[in-house]
Parts: sequence; structure tokens; C-alpha cells
Amino acid sequence: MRADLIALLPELMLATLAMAVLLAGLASGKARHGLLGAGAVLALAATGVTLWLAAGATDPGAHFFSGMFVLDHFAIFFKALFLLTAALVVLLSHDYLKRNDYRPGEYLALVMFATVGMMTMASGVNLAVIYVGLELMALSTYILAGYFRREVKSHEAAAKYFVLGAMSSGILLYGLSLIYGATGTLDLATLARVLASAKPGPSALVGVALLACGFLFKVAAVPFHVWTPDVYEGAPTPITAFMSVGPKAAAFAMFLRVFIGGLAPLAASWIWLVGVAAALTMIWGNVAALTQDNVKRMLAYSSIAHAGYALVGLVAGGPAGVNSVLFYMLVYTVTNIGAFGFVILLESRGYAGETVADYAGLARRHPAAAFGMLLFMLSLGGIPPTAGFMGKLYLFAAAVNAGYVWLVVVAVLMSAVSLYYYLRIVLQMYLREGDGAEPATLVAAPWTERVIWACGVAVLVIGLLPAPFLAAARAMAGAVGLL
Amino acid sequence: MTWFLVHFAEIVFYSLAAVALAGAVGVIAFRSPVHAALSLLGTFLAVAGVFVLMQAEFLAAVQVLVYAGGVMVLFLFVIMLVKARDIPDEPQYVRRLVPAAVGLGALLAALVGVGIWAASGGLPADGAALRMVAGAPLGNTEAVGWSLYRDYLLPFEVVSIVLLVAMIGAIVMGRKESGRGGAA
Amino acid sequence: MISTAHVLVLSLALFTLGVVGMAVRRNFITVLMCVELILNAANLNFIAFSRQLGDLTGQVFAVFVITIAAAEAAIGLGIIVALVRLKQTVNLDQVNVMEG
Amino acid sequence: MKDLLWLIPLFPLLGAAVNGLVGNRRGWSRRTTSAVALTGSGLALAAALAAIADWAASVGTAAVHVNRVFTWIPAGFGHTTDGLLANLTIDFALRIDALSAVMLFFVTFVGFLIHVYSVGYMHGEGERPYARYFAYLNLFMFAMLTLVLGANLAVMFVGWEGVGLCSYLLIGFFFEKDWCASAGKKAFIVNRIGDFGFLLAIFWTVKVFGTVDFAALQAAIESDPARFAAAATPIALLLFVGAVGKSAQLPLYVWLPDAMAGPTPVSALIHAATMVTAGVYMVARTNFIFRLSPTAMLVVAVVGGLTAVFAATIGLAQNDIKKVLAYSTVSQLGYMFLAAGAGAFSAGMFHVFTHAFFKACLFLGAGSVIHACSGNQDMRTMGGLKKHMPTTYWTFLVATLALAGVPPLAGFFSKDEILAKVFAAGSGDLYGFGTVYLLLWALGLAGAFMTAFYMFRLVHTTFHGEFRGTHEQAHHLHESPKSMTVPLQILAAGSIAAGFLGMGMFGPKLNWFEGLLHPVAAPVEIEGHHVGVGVEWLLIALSVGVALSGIWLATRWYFGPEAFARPQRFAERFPGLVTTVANKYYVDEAYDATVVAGTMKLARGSWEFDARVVDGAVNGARHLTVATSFFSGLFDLNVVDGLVNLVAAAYGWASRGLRRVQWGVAQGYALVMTVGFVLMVAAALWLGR
Repeated sequence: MRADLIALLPELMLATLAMAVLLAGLASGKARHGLLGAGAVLALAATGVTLWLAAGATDPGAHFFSGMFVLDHFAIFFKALFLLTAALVVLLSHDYLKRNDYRPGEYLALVMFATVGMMTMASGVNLAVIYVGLELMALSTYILAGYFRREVKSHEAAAKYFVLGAMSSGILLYGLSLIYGATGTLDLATLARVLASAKPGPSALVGVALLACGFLFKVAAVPFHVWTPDVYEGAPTPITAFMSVGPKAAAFAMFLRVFIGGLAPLAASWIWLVGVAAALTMIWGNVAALTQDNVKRMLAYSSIAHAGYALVGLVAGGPAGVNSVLFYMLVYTVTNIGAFGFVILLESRGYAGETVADYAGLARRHPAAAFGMLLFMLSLGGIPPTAGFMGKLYLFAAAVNAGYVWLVVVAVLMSAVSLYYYLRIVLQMYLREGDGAEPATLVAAPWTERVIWACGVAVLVIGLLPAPFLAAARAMAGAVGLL
Repeated sequence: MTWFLVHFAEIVFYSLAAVALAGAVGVIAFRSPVHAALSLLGTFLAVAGVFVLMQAEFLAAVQVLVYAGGVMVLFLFVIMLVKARDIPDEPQYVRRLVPAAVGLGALLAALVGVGIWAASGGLPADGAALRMVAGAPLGNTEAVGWSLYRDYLLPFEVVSIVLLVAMIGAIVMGRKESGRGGAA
Repeated sequence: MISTAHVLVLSLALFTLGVVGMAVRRNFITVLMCVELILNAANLNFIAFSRQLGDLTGQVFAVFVITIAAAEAAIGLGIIVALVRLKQTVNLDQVNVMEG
Repeated sequence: MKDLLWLIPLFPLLGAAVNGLVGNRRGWSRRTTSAVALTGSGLALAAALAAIADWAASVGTAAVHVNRVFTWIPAGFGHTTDGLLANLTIDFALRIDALSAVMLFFVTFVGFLIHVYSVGYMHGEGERPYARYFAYLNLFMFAMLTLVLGANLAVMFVGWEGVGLCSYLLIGFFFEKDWCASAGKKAFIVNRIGDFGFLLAIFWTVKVFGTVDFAALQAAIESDPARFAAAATPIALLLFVGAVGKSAQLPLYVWLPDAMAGPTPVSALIHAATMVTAGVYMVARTNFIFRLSPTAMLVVAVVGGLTAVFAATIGLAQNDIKKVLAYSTVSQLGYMFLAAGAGAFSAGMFHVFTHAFFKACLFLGAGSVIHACSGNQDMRTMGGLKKHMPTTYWTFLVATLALAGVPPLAGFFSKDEILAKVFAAGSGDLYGFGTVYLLLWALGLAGAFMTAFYMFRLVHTTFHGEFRGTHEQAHHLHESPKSMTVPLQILAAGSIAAGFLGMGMFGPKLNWFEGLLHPVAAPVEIEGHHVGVGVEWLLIALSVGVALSGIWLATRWYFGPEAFARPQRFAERFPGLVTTVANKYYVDEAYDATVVAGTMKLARGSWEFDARVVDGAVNGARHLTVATSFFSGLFDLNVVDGLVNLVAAAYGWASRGLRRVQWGVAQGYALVMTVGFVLMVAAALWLGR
């Protein structure tokens, strides 16, 4: 029992501290943004330290809580990534919440609870654990998407996200029930054993298909991506940043764990489902983004496309594929949070900051910020020497090596297409001068700016000196199996 | 009479299934949300009955308590709160989706049906395991309880956080927004 | 004797009705009820398989599902209440500011 | 210095950063901005010269010297056993050898001169655009130098993408004009098609060889050519796709003429001397892959030869002074690829080298002319500029003679070398494709005739006769400032002198250039074949004769009191031919008429289909709005022309189509997802049957 609790300590810690933040938020009569924000960041940092200690004190191969929970390198990598994401999002939210005058207590607590859910997902090796973690994450994000209750759009985002999310999790659950019926277990290792020992019947296949539908919904892959543009546009921008990286990375963690781990014996069936979905996702996301004038929606389609790229790594499979997905998630996290951070800066004017035209002439007025955005756009487009290039290189190399040349052809072609819309923003910033009539300016938001700087530096450092990060991804993913 | 006794379980099952299905159809067909909610209640109760037939007495109790007792009251409460009946019926956008939705639904049912056909001939195991605690026969409730608190302790704890989040969510979403500042 | 197949057919019917209902009902409250139908269908499966396999896992999992369904309903109804406050409607198809 | 190669691109990068991040914001004076920019490119030149000298002196010109700056991409999958990826390590490494030294020299040299020239040319711009311009120009130098110095395909690709980006930014520099912005877009999209090939080639190389390092690749191939022969063809062809895009060859040449929308110094630097030759450089750099594949070599030669003639014919009838030069550039690039395809990589590179001088000189001269004519680019309203701007005239004439191939100027040596090598390939029956090579040789000769003709047509219409513009323009005519004429003079001197480095026709010993490149880019040997001395002299006489007759015809038609009468009569006699050529064979229009119209029809058809089936759900107003925006998109498409616009329109059409799924109502989304459920379940059942 003691070992169990040590392995679970990071989640326990974060959940407890989240409740503390919640209570502190309720107790402070006047909203204390700075204090609560600092508290949340400190809580996340403390959880990080705890994670480090817990990782040191547990055996990466051991199973806890009746074999349902592991703290292997894979889980540690993702947990660290989630904590980083949550901390960056809390920092991004600080100025934004204050400016829009919304209470920070519940907001921060929900971000932290969602992170607890994501961490549980990354560690679960039993479908029950993964499912409850998923729901914890999902329910927290539904509320966060609708947190700006005076905004019609935020509300609409919550409503749509909730309805479609509930539908997808219902489908996922039905798939789980069929898999349980066919194999008699929810434990991933047992599942793999049972599926390998006998040819599974059609009910297991239907279950896998429905499970894949639910998972693809969470990573926003075609044709289950329909919620993404509306929800991303409507949600408060820091939450959009959060949703586009945190829950997505968590969904990939469970996708890898369940499909490459537990459902490996059925690979022949699901690999084509996922492969075709990946190709469609890349095509759909990139092409639909081309004519998008609202930057948040454009980034939403872009994040659909990026889910497609990451799915390529999942299809490639093997240690190389898993490594490349992990590394890509890291790259994508810093890049996308930076890009959304920039949107937050510009959004400060109330209505501006969402259309491409608002970016006109920014390079002249705010060269440093524009340079940061240039880096993020180049990184999303996969141009060397940014991190995005490195991430794509590894994903595609893994896929070519695994023999999925057709998928890589689609991916490369589509990332070429994608540059068109990323460079539209660059073009606006660097070549247009703005129409002169009340140009969009950036509002002072010191913490947002610091986050952007940090992400910009990270994008360059990962692009130029990826060695330590790759080593981390490699050490995390490959040391032991996924089960 | 003997026929009745021999097939008692089947008769009960078919009756419950009919009620459940009728309730489900009612949910979709009734225009009034109150009728739909009452119809859903019928489904919930019938499903609880099926749970009993499936030797899941504890689940049946939970189903009645949580669904019929909690969720349904919540539904009715909200329906009353928002006075859904007073809201005018505007031209229905979704009506045009009905043929497509029904067609797709039929297709989905057929495909999933094909899938489960092969796996579904199963007859029950003796069921002793469903009421066994640490090797000793007890009741189903004890068995589920043991399993819940021993083997499934972790998801149980996580679910408790889910409930907390739901509480926060209901308060955050439901509270009145009094101008800027959003005081609780 | 009721075989698993019987229950599966019932659950499949409930599942399909739930999925179809989500696409054809405009009232948000009814849509939420359809979600409950889908979850109930999944639970029927779990219980039936649990009996067939003589394995408690299905029943325990169903407990979680019921709990989460209740949580989901609470949040959904909160969203509905806020929706009515903001837009004076419970019709989901009138929540359509964003598109494209 | 040879161990500090990374300093060379670093200087212009710093210049770009200072001007772009600080100067642009603070609104520095033009003087400060130019000082920073010139320091950046000047230091790059100095460092390049020092590095070349050090390399030649300390390790010898036959040696390859590599600087590993740092390990860029470490052994990423080191612990895996997944094939060759296990050992894949990519260094950020720079390499100096004969090939990159040549490029290094003229990129920094010509680049510096064009920086100087720009100081005069851009002085009319506001302070901020001025700083922006020089920041981009310096950034371009950085990217180009990275491309040239890269020791492996990945580093080269960094530069490759960088020059594309800078080219895009600079073409669109005068963004107020719509056509400039759309030209930038066109250049960008066409280049992306090429880059796509390059990137796939890199992946394929990784898969086959497990490395992208040039030295390692060469070693691997030379140790066992037979093993890699099969993979060489696809890799080489994909690389060539990249080269075709970057170097504006058929059928992706369409962007280069439009790219003339940028400032003229940019056309000189990027779209004549350096970036567009990157494709040739890349083929020469990877010649060890190309030479393994006769198919790829033949494709290179045929594409090059056809482009050379095709573009030259279009150049015959253009009236915009920069367009003539642009088509001429496309045509000359074709010659370079023709040489490479005939196995004469060093001859191709030699033409790259000489072409950099005279084509940069021509563009800068044209810029000087445009400057004098207050921005007018139409040759029909020029004339008689000789007496107003003598320096520009004389330097322009020298460069023209060089391009026309008149001995003993630079173009004569390099072009003759190419034609001789192609002839040798033909007569020696290289790869068994002798007939094709002979045909290409004949085409090349015809192209040389046309080159001489259109260049002298240009000189006569612009500089000779009487001025045909308005009085105001005539009043304004003046020689350009020193900062513009001095670079012209230097480049003209280069156009005279550069050829003497490679006098291959007077014996192999005198071909210093080929000797220099031999260790890294040796020509493909044609076994047992040697063109005799007599034949060589005959070839020389033939090409000189062809050039002179082109000049003679142009003079007869466009010079003296009878000027323009003969071409008029010719046009009257063959009206169809002349208008066809003048309209660039209606390539753009043909795309419009056939493909675009077809697409429109299709679009309209699918529109109706959509409207009935899916769109029953969407209300009419929204439908109308989307449709209007769509058709206004199509209208744009008819106004602007060409293949690229077609591609862009197809994407735009698809994009709007896909976005229509996002029609705003949750139930609709639920339905789309249900379609997904059905498809997934059906596919799973089918796959697992």
C-alpha cells in the first residue's frame, strides 16, 4: 500500500493543492489574481518535484493498485509535459483573467484537476483507470471552455464541446463494453495476451473501431474533428491553448498505451483505420485552414493537421514511432502555446487580434514579438532550423522506415501546403504596413510576454540542439515496454 | 401455467425490454421535455429490472437511486427552472436531418449487430463469482463493495474527484452572473 | 434462460436510439437524455457480459459509469441553465454563432 | 580561417538581425542602415576569401575540408534496431571544397557588389522600408551561404528553405501593388512543389543510406555502386524536382518571369546570379547519385535542353526589359542543366560562374536604365540612351556580348564548353542515348542563335536610335550615381575575365576550372571516345558563327534608319507566329481556358449537388454568401493567370468546400460523426474478416 501511495503521490499532491487553490479562491473576498496564480504555479512546480522524487523511489517496471497503475518512463515524460503545459497556461491566463475580470479560483483549480486527469491517463494500464482519467479531464475542460460566461461564443463552445464530447465518450464506452465482452478483461497486458492467443471475433473488432472513434475524437482527427474549430474559437484563448496541447497530448498518451500496447495483436485491423484517418486529417486540416481569416480558427485547423502528423508516428509504431510522437508532442506544446500566447497579446484590444488583417505591420511596431510569432509559424510549418522541423523529421523518418511511404508523401505535401497559411500571417506582419486607421497594438501583459519568450527560445533551442530533448524522449519511451 | 412458470424469466425480460424500448422511443418522439423525461424514467427503471435478472442486484439499486432518484429529479428541476415549455417552437432546422440520421442509425445498428452476433450466444456462467467475497459466498453488494474498495480503489478515488469537478462545474455554470466581477 | 444475445440486442437498440436522438432532437435537455440512453446501453452490455463471464469487473465498471453519467448530467444541466440565461433558448440549433 | 567557416554566414545574419530588429524599429537613417548591411556582407566576403585562401594553401584545392559546428540531430533512435535509422546522426557541418569554394566566392563577391548598388538604387525609399530591404537582403546572404556551405542534405535544406523565404519576402517587397504580392505567392507555391521533391529525396536517402552527409554518401556509393543503382534513380529524380522548382525549369518556370516584380537588385542577386543556380549547384553537389542513373541524367538533359530553347523563343518577343532578361535567365539555366545531364558537371558550374557576372551586370544595367526612365520598363518607349548614360551602355554591351557568346568574353567559353560536351555525349553515344544528345546539341545551338538575337534586339531598342518616351522622361534621363556604376564596371570586367579560367577548347590543360572541380565533380567519362581537334575547331567556328549571325539579324532589324520596319513586315507576314510567341505560347491562357474553365464547371456542378443533398440543411442566406465569395474567388482567378493560380484556386475551392461541413450546428456535427462511426465500424469489420 505504501508503494502504491508513493507512485500516486504526484496526483494526490496536485489534487490536494487544487482543492487548496479552490478554497483560497472562495475565501479571498476580492479576487486575488496574483496570489492565486502564483499559488497554482507553485503547486504545479511542487508536483513536478514530487514526480521526480516518486520516480526515483519507484521501480519503472512495477505495477501498483492491483496492476492498474504504472510509473514508467513513458508516464513520467507525459506527466512532466502536462505539468509544464499547465504551468505555462496558468501564466498565460494570469493577465487575461485579470483583464476580463473573471474569478481565478475555480478556473485554476479546474486546470489543475484536468491535469490530474491527464496524469492518470498517462499512467493507467487498465481501461477503467484510463476511462475515469479521461472523463476527469474532459469534464474539467467542458467547464473551462464555457468559463467566460458573459461571452456568447464561450458559451457556445461549452455547449458544442459538451454535446459532442458526451456522444464520443458514450461511443467509446460502448466500444469498451464490447472489448470487455470479447476478452473478459480491462487490463491492457491481459488484453494483449488474450487477443494474441486466439483470433478475436467480430465483436472485438467493432469494439476496437468504436474505441478508435472515441480516441480520434479526443485528438481531433477527421471525421471526428468537427467540434474543434468552433470550440477553439469560442473558448477563452488560454484554454484554447491548453486544449490544443494538454488534452491532445494526453489523448496521444492513451492512444499509444492502448493501441500500441494492449491492442497490438489487432494491429493489422486498426493500423489502416488510423492510417487513413491520419491522411484525411492532414489533408482536411491543412486545406480547410487555407482560406481561414480568423486566426484562432486557423490555428484550430492547424492543430487538427498536427494531430494527423502525430498519428503518422502512431501508425509507424515501434520504439522509433513512439519516440517520435513523444518528441513531437514536446515540440508542438512549446510552439502552439507560444502561438496562442501571441494571439492573447493581440486580442487585448477586445475585438482585434482574431483576424489575419490585425497582424498587419506588427513587425515594425513590435519587432521582437513579431519575431517570436515568425518562429512559431515557421516551426508549425516545419521549416528548419526550428523545433517543428526536427519533430516532423523524426516522425516522417520513423514512418518511412516502417514502410509507410504513402503516408509520408501525403504528410510532406500537406506540410508544404500548410506553409501557405502560416506565411500569410508572416506576410501580414512583415510586409503589410496596416491601413493606418487605429492599428492593432499589443497590450502590456508581462507574464504572457515572458511565456512567449520562453517558448520562442525553446523552439530555437530544440531546433538547433535537439540532442538532450531527443535523449529524454528516447530514455522515456524506450526503456521499458508500454504495458 | 407450467409454461408460464418455466418461461417466467423470459416473460419478465421481454416485458422489461418492451418498456425500456418504448421509453427510449418516447424520449425521442415526445415534443414536451417533461414527457420525454418521464419516458426516460421508464427506461431507467426497466433497465434496473434487467440488471436484477442479470444477477446484478447492487447495480439495480444504484440505477434506481442515482438515475431515477437523482438524475431524473435534476432533469425535471431544470425543465421547471428554465420553463422549457414556454419557449416558442420555431421552424426546426434539425427536422431536415431526420432521414439521414435514421438511415445512418439503421446502418450503424446493422453493422454493430453483425459484429456482436457471433459473440452473443453466450449463456451465463454459474454466477457464483458475482457474489463471492474472498472465497466465501456472500451477497452481490458485498462482492461489489469488496472489489470496488480493494481492486478498483484507484478509479474509485479518481471518480470522487470527477464528482467534485461536477459540483464546481454546476456552480460555475449555473450561478447568476452579476455584472463584471462574477461574484459567487 | 435469457442468453447474453437478448440483452445485447436490447442494448444495441437503446444505443442506436440514443445516437439517432442526438442528431434529430433540437432541445438540449432531450439531447442530454439521449446521452443517458447511450450510457445505459453500455451498462447493459457490461452487466450482461459480467454475468456471462462470471466476472465482477463489468459490474464494478458499471458503477463508475453511473457515477460519471450523473456528473455529466450535472454539468450538462448547468450549461443549459446558463444557456437559457444568456440566449433565452434551450434549442441547440440556435447555438450557431460560429461556423466555417 | 578554414576552421571558422560558420563565421561566413554569421556576419550577414547579424547584419539582418541588427537592421531588422533594431534599425527598422528605431527608424535608423539610411546611412546607418547601409553601413550595417555593407559591413555584414563585406565581412562575409572577407571571411570567404580568407577561408578559400587558407583552404587552398593549407590542405590544397583537391581536398575537402569539413567543419563540424555541432551535432545537430544526434543518433536519434540509437537504442532501436530499426534499420539504418539506428545510426542516423546529422551534424550541423559546413564544408569547403572546390565546388563550394567557387560558389562561395561569387556569392559573396556578387552579393557584396549588389549591396553597394542597392545603396544607390533604393535611396528613394522611406527609412523603414529601406531598413527592411537591407535586412532581407542580408538574411538572403545568410541563407544562400548556408545552402552553399552545407556539408549534408539537411543543412543544405535549411539554406534552401531560407533562400525561398527571402525570395518570397523580396519579390513581394512592393506589396502595395497587387501584382507584386501575387507574384510572390506564385513564386512561393511553385517553389514549394520543388521543395516537396527535395524533402522526399532526403527521407529516401535516409532510408537507403542511413546518412545524408555528402562525403559519407559518396563513399557509400563508390564502395558499392551496384548496390545503390536501383535507389539512385528515384532519389536523383526527386532531387531534380527540387532543382526544377528552384531553378525555374520546365514546367515550373512560370514563377521566375513574375518574380521580376521585386526590386531590380533583387532580380540581379536572387533571380539571376545566386538562388536560381542553387538547383544546378545541388545537382553538381550530388553528382555521385545522378551519375549512377542514366535515366535521371537523360531527364536532366532533356528538361534543360528544352527549357533553354523554349524560354529563348519567348524572350524573342518580349517588350519589358526585365522580362527579356528573365526569360534569358531561364534559358541559360537550361544550358546549365543540359551540361549536367550530359555528364559535364564542371561545365555546367562554369556557366553558373560566368553567368553570375554577366547576368548580374545586365540586370543591374537594366536597373540603371529603369532608374533613369523613371521606373518605365517598356523598351518600346526607350531608345537612344547611349548618349545619356555611357557607363551603363558600355558595361551593358560588354555583358551582352558575353551572354551572346562572342569570343573572348566569358559566355563564349562557358557556353561553347557546354555545347562541345553535349556534342561529345552525342557522338560518343553516352548511356546509349547518343541520338537524343545530338538533338539536344542542335537545340542548344539554335538557342544560342536566339540568345544573340534577343540580346542585341534589347541593346538596339534601348540604347540606340532616338528616345521614344515622353518629354518629361527625356528631360529626366541621367547617368546613375557612382554607387551604381562602379559595381557595373566591376561586373563587366568580370564578364570579360571570368572566361579565361576555363578555356577547355584550347586543350584540357588550359581548362583550369575543370581541373579545379575534378576531385568533387568529375565529368562522366565516355569510354573510348574522344572528339578530334579538327571537330572541336569546327564546333567553335559553328557556335561563333551562330552567335554572330544572330547579332547580324538583330542589327539588320533593329538598328539604323530602317529599324523596326523589317520586324513589322515579318509580323505582318506571320501574324500568328509572332503573337503566339509574344504571348508566351499562351501557356497561362491555355491553363485558364481548359483547366480553369473545367474546374469552374466541376465546381458549379458539385455546388448544385451539394446544394441538393447536404445543403438542404443550410439556410439560403449563408449559402449565397459563401457562393458569392467563391465566385469572386473565381473572378480573381481569371484576372490573374496561370498554373499556380489554378492550383491555389483548387485549394481554395477545396478549402471552402471542406469548411462547409462546419456549418455551425451541433446536431449537424453529430451527424458527421455518426458517418464516421459507420465508416470506422464497416472498415474494421472488412479489414478483420
